[in-house]
Amino acid sequence: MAFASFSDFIAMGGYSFYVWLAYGISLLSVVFLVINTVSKRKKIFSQVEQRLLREQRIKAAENKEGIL
Amino acid sequence: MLQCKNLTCVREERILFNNLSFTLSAGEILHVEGPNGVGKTSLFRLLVGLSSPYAGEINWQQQSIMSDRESYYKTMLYIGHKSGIKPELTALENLQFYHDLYNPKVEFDAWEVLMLVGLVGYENVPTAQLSAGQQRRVALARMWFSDCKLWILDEPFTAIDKKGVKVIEDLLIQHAKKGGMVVLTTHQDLSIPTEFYKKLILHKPTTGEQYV
Amino acid sequence: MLQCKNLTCVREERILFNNLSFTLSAGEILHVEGPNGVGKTSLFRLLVGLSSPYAGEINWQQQSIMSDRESYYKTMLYIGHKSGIKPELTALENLQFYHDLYNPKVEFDAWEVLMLVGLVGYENVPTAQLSAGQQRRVALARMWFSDCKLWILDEPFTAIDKKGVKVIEDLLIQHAKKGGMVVLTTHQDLSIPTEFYKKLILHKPTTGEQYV
Amino acid sequence: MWKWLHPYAKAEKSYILSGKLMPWFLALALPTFIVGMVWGLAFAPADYQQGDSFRIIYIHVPAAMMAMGAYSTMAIAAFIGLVWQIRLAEMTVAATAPIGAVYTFIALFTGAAWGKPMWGAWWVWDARLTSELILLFVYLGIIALYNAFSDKVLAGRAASILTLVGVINLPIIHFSVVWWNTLHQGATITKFDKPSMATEMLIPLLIMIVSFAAFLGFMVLYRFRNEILQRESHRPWVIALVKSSSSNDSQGA
Amino acid sequence: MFNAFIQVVRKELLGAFRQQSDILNPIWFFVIVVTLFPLGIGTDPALLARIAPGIIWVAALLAALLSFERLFKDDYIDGSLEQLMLAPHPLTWLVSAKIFAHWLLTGLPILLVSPLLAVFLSLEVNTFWALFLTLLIGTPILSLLGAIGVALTIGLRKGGVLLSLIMLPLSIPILIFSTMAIDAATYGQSYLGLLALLAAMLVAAVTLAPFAIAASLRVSVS
Amino acid sequence: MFNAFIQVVRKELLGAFRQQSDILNPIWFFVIVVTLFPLGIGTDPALLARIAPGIIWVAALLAALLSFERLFKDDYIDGSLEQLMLAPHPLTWLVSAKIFAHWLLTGLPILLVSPLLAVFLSLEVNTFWALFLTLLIGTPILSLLGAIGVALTIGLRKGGVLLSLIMLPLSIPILIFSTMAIDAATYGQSYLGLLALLAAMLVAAVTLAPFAIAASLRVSVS
Ligand code: HEM
Ligand SMILES: Nc1ncnc2c1ncn2[C@@H]1O[C@H](COP(=O)(O)OP(=O)(O)OP(=O)(O)O)[C@@H](O)[C@H]1O
Ligand SMILES: Nc1ncnc2c1ncn2[C@@H]1O[C@H](COP(=O)(O)OP(=O)(O)OP(=O)(O)O)[C@@H](O)[C@H]1O
Ligand SMILES: [Mg+2]
Ligand SMILES: [Mg+2]
Repeated sequence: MAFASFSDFIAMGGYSFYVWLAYGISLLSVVFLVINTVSKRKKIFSQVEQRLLREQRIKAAENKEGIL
Repeated sequence: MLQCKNLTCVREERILFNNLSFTLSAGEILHVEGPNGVGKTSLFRLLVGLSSPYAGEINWQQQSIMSDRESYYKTMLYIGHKSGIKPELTALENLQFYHDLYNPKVEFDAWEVLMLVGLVGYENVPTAQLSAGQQRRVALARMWFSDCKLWILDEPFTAIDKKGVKVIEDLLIQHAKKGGMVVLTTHQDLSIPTEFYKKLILHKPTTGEQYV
Repeated sequence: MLQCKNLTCVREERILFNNLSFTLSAGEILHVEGPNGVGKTSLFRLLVGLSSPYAGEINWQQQSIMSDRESYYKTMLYIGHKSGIKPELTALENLQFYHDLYNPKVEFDAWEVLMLVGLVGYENVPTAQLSAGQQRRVALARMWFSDCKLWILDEPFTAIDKKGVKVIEDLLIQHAKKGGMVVLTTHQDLSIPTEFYKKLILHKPTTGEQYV
Repeated sequence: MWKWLHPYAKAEKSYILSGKLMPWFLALALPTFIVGMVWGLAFAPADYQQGDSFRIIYIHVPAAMMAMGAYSTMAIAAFIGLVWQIRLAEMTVAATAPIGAVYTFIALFTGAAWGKPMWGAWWVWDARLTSELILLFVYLGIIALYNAFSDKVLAGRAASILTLVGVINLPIIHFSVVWWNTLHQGATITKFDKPSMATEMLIPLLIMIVSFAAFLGFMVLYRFRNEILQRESHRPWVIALVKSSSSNDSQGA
Repeated sequence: MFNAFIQVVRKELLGAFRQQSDILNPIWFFVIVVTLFPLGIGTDPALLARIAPGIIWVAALLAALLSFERLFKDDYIDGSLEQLMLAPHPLTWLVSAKIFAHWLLTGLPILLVSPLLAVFLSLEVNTFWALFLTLLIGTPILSLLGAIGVALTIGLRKGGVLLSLIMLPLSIPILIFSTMAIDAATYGQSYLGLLALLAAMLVAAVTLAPFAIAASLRVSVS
Repeated sequence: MFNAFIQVVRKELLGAFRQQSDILNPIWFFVIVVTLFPLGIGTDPALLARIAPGIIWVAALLAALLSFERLFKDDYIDGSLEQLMLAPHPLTWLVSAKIFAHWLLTGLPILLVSPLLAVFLSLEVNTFWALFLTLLIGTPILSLLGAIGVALTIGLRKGGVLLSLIMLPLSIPILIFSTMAIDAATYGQSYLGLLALLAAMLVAAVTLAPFAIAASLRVSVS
């Protein structure tokens, strides 16, 4: 253990702002990346679902009259 | 009532037509005909006030169209060679915009209209990704929710398939029956019964008329 | 001989057509028909090698068209929705360029050709200042001095007046009689005698074919 | 050499295979991350010159290294994709770029946060910094280009071409920046003389590097699967997958 | 009428957000130009800080310039502009909406990203504030002036460089007043007077430019 | 095949000369940007002379950037590009012709006008020659690299700013080597090595870029 106490650990020898800023932003960007990736997967799924719905709509409209 | 008196159109020092006069009353369809380059599009741009004639005047309800543009545009729908559809927006968004800005008082369901013009299933695709005919349909869809009396359509049937042409013709007849007016050009034969429309045939100016 | 085997076209994860096969031999005209958005333009872009099929192959004289593009392009003329005409150049200059780059071996007189497509008097006007139909004529003029065997024409009659359509149809027949081949789409009825051409009708994929 | 890959050149099989590999990468990335970080932050001794600020190194250097690593992956994949026309390789390019960009951003940001206490400025136009910044631009360009195409097959090919062009360009940038910088002002960063590192500092660094690499692998696989799903979404197996997942959802709810 | 304004702005923003990259693009361009200068000129922080305001302003000008094309050109090509001119609302008003949207998409991002650039170019806090305020007042003027230029050149093919030719001289006064204000801030003097001057120019531009633009459009699209 | 090259160049030049302003435009733009800087930065001659090469190079870069759009975009919109890709000649070759014409229309004018700018910015003779030579070798590289970017973004709506994002990192090495050479000239050192390096890059670009461009076009136009 390089630090005597927990508050020492937080203080980071006077560099706390920079060290925790660096770690914090890094963590945030990784979290952002993960969220982006997972939500992408969900988006693709819902896109496919939407397309299936759309195909149903097309079929329903196929034999109507007076449609351009 | 749309009234043109002694219109003369000059483009780049070339006279396109000279002393053209005609009147269009409620319930009439006017089919402007003529070979390529005779000046149909130029005439239409005069009629909607995008350019101004070399001589002559254009009146809408007895008033020059330039004198009160806004109230003229409230009753006039123009669909030209270029469609005026934003390619990055979907068909739905495009129609919604045209409705809200041009005919906000008409009740309308964009989905319904898109179904009527045969774009079911393409509502949420950016229009850039539609085929030539489908893009044209988005532009023409405005006719389905327009409360304008006067429609000015420059080659509306371009890229539209046969079934589509039939449907549009029916719509035009219906519009005329409700007291609307239509001015259109097309190089195809109209299959509208002849009593419903009259023709205006543009000719190239003869040698004598070429200069005024 | 143009031969398509089991073509499948997918655009944006949507199947347009599936397992399309056909053959075109010398002297034949093929009219590709189908409603808007069925995939005619997409098919043509496959045929000319601008995009590549999801599956299947296209052969010209028993060779894949991609294997030797240049020699294929020596015998192929494509005129698409977009005309490929430079608006700031005159009709004359545009034709001269197309001649020199594409068919340099054909003897040709640009003035003569422009007369044939009805642009006398407009030879030295920048094409931007021509009407829609006149611009289209400049693009189509390439057919008059092309020594290519295979013509691929996507809606050539757009914006062309009736007399013009007739002249072009005659030209197509003549080309076929000389052993040429034509693939074209148009939403208008051809007035070519039916023995001169065959039809390929594209349909929307049925539910079973929608996914591969 | 690519023979072993061939059976998996089909999208569905690649999807399944990468799904099987993913947990292993995660299983490597998470423990190493926790161990490396705790060790580096709390147990490694402070630097005799830089004090505790040097602890930034445990993310800075792995991120910087893996930013390069990601680009190499992309370059190889782009080359394979373009030369042998393998679409899966083009998907790999697209899948990797955002991760590389995030790593590059982390390297830049942590570097800046380190530079402020060490050099007294958040940013100086030093050779290394500049080329890292440009690497970020290159990444962003690739991502933006990929996203701008709506047809993902074309998008993948365009991104691959740009990646390859970037490969030729990156060494040139590297050297040009180094020479340019040394000509003007060689002495800006003398404060940053690399101390030969003590082992108890080095080991957590190595652990962190392994962790970042494993996480890179995990994310690439995840995004790669996304790409496959997107592009194959007209195929029956994807539809079946979607249907089964949505029915699972409705059962769960 | 206010509704029409909203509709037009909404459509513009929608189009831009559809292409997500479109919103970020001006920022990126701006950042890249600003990073080019240290590479071209040298990395001495004192020198950089000295010329930084000038560089940032010129970069803003160029970013605006590059994006002007899209202000009306796309609309002209696809026929939307024609239709806008046929809408039952005053053209000046619709045009103002378009310009406002343009500023939201180009001027605002530049404002938001300027703190970052201040760090890159080692700017003082005081100088930065002056820079920020001048950008805040100046970029809308740029959008308005640029729109006049675009409206005049729209009917011409390849008006792009002609546009810059027309527009740059118009924007020189803004550039000069802004850099004067920033210089004053750097030397600790008051720059309120200069800001007021800029603000007056903004007011004049907002009231007059739409008329000039509408008139130019009527000439260009005919 | 050589004939095809000539034909394409001829057509491009013809189009540009038809719009006479098109030939002058890049020059004007260049001149205006260069004059903006003294306005933005201040008129101290020593300072100006110090940053002049950087400014001129950045201006050249931006002038090139502004004109790239026209390299393929117009052709894409009106369908000429499609037709060019269907010509019975190697696409790399036709593309090279287009780029050569582009350089004639943008790079060359900048070269011609550079003596004037040297006077504006109080450059030494020695420095000027270095500037001239680097521009001579560097601007064709810019045209080639820019063409890659254009070819990649051509099918996209509003690729303009995306293009700059792609292109600027590519052109940074040229900028750096050129300003290094100019600096060396200013301090009386030999800059032949750097010129040779630039020349090597030109050779590499001339041989490789057309392939990248042709491949990109096949992707974009499909
Ligand atoms: C924004 C600023 C910075 C950037 C962009 C940056 C970038 C980089 C890069 C690209 C590497 C190479 C990693 C590799 O070997 O693959 C690196 C390594 C390193 N950086 Fe930074 N750095 C920055 C600031 C700093 C600062 C301020 C320090 C410390 C005072 C620092 C210390 C180190 C160390 C110790 C290494 C490992 C060197 C080695 O083992 O080769 N960096 N950095
Ligand atoms: N650029 C594109 N990107 C994505 N999808 C497209 C694109 N162009 C067309 N499509 C889709 O491909 C389908 C077929 O389009 P295509 O242009 O081939 O039709 P077409 O048969 O030529 O129709 P038309 O008669 O209207 O010209 C359309 O449903 C359209 O949604
Ligand atoms: N922008 C323009 N500038 C100058 N002259 C033009 C312009 N547009 C058209 N013209 C000229 O005006 C004449 C008429 O053009 P117009 O577009 O009105 O014809 P049109 O009857 O609509 O033909 P089409 O059936 O081909 O659409 C043409 O001969 C053309 O030369
Ligand atoms: Mg017309
Ligand atoms: Mg079509």
